[in-house]
Amino acid sequence: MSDSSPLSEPLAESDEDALIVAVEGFSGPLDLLLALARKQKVDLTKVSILTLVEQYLAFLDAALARRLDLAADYLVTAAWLAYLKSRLLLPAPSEPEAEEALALAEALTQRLQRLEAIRGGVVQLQARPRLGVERLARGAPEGLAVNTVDGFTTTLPELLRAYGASLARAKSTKLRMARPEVVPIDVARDGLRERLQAQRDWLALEDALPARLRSANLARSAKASGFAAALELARMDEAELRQEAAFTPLYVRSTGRRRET
Amino acid sequence: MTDAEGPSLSTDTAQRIVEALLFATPVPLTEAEILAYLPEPLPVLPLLRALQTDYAGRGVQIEEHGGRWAVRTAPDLGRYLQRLQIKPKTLSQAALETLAIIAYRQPVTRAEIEQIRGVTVSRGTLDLLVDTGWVRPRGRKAVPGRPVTWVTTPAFLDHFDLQSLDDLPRLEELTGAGLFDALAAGSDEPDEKD
Amino acid sequence: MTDAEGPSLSTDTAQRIVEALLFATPVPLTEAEILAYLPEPLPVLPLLRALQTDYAGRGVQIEEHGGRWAVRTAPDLGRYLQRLQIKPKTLSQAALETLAIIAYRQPVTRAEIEQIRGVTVSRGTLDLLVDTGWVRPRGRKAVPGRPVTWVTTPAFLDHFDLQSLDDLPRLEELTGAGLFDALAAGSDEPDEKD
Repeated sequence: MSDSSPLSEPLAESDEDALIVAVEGFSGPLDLLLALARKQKVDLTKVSILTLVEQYLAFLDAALARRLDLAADYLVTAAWLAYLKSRLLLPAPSEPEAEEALALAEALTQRLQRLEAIRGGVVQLQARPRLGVERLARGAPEGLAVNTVDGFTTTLPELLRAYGASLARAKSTKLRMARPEVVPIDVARDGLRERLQAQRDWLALEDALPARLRSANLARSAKASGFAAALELARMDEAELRQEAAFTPLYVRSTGRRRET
Repeated sequence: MTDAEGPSLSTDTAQRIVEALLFATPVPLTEAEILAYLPEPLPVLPLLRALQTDYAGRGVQIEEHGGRWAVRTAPDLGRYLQRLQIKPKTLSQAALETLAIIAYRQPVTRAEIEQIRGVTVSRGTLDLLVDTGWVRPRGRKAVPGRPVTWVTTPAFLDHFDLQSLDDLPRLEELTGAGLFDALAAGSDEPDEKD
Repeated sequence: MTDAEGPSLSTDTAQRIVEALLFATPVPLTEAEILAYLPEPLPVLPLLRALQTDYAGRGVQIEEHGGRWAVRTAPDLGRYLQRLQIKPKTLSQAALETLAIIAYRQPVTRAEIEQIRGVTVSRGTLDLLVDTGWVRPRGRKAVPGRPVTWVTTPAFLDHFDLQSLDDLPRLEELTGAGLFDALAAGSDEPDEKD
């Protein structure tokens, strides 16, 4: 390359990203293209895209010849630019394709303009009277204190409701649990005897207890006590038990004998 | 300094520099130190005095302590530079119930409160109520162990906008108000009460 | 506040308090924040404007940046105060360009920044800008992937002495061609990095 090569005037940039391999200080293909475009010393809108493409490709060739480790971005852009160049040089087979090539060139110009504009913005921002440089803040501000205090709040209804709740709870603690009603075995046995005396035929155990012991809240207890009483009467040879099969109703009948207990 | 300014620094500019300097310096400066900032030597003390006069009566002032100068906010405004932020806090149910029992049964011992509430009253609950300023201990009860009794404070009346404790609604008045739904009618005051 | 002061705060006292607040605060204050320090509610803006006029042409001035108010030394005195200057953390060209893009294009996604710069924006660059306090993420863009968008902060405005984003230096290159709008549509660089 000539001695006016951009290689001789690297743009300072060190992107923190290790994945980007800086090429002679350029942060990327667009950065390089912009530097090359500036070489043409014309308004960016009048930059010769063809010349720019030539310069870019020549730069990459030189870099490759010097075995610089080029990031893939540069090569991708080179391929794209080579394509653009071919489209700009060769007569387009159709009108739309010619327009497309021009649009691509236009887009490239605009991207360069845009990057240039942003860099102009950087320069202008840096020229502002910056805080800590041109403008200083108070060196020893007294500071402003915020004193937080806990402010408890409640209302009278809340207080009253709480009182009510505590008194209500005090009352409820005096509740007594009702003792569950049960049918004692001796009551069941006497009842069973009574029924079996009266009715000498087989009776289902459920029906063998007196009606007064068969109320809903006593049913479970009556069944259990009745069963135990029936077994006891069978043991004493006062009654006999019969069951067709497991889990089928149990029948009970008096033997006609009575043993005094 | 580096500036190719006219041969003489105007008093006005010098004064502005000193003003900016006193504002921006992290530590109070001596006259000699201030002089070092001026692009050309000028008597510093008259500049400082003039500034001091300028700022007299304002929200900030130029102060000198032991030969060092600084800008400071006016001392009488100190109280305005701290903002009081009240963080509203609500009381727990346990604290509310304890407060209510103290209000209605005062003077009352912790054991008595526990008896009414049916649960232990933690030390923390009473401490919290003391923090609110609504409850305070008062004397001891003449029973074995001489336990502390608790009462409400004038701040309690103030907070609930009550003239006196007599203004606290009585229980009979409350049962109709839906506040005491849980309470069966009658016998509202159980047991103890000495 | 708790002070048993007269019924009404004099404008003069209010002005002094606002002045002291602006000098005492380590960070710029909004009008609402200033109001919170006043013992009674008063329109704050007229007080600030009056102070701004008072200080015009002095060594320090009252500045507003993005709705936050602060006292700063006059910009023309910077050269005299060099020894007090805080050595600014020098940002890389990459960081400065990224900052400028965020400033001019906000809210902007990382992909959009990359499209303009033509290179990947490293995580570190954005982190660095967030560290300076000049840039912060704000919401997500309603496009696939819902990328985070970036905006500048009031501290950015303060640092570069801008009252609002409208005060950003105009970029001639941008104003004419509608460059940015045109290119936002032309998705020439679809490469989304992480």
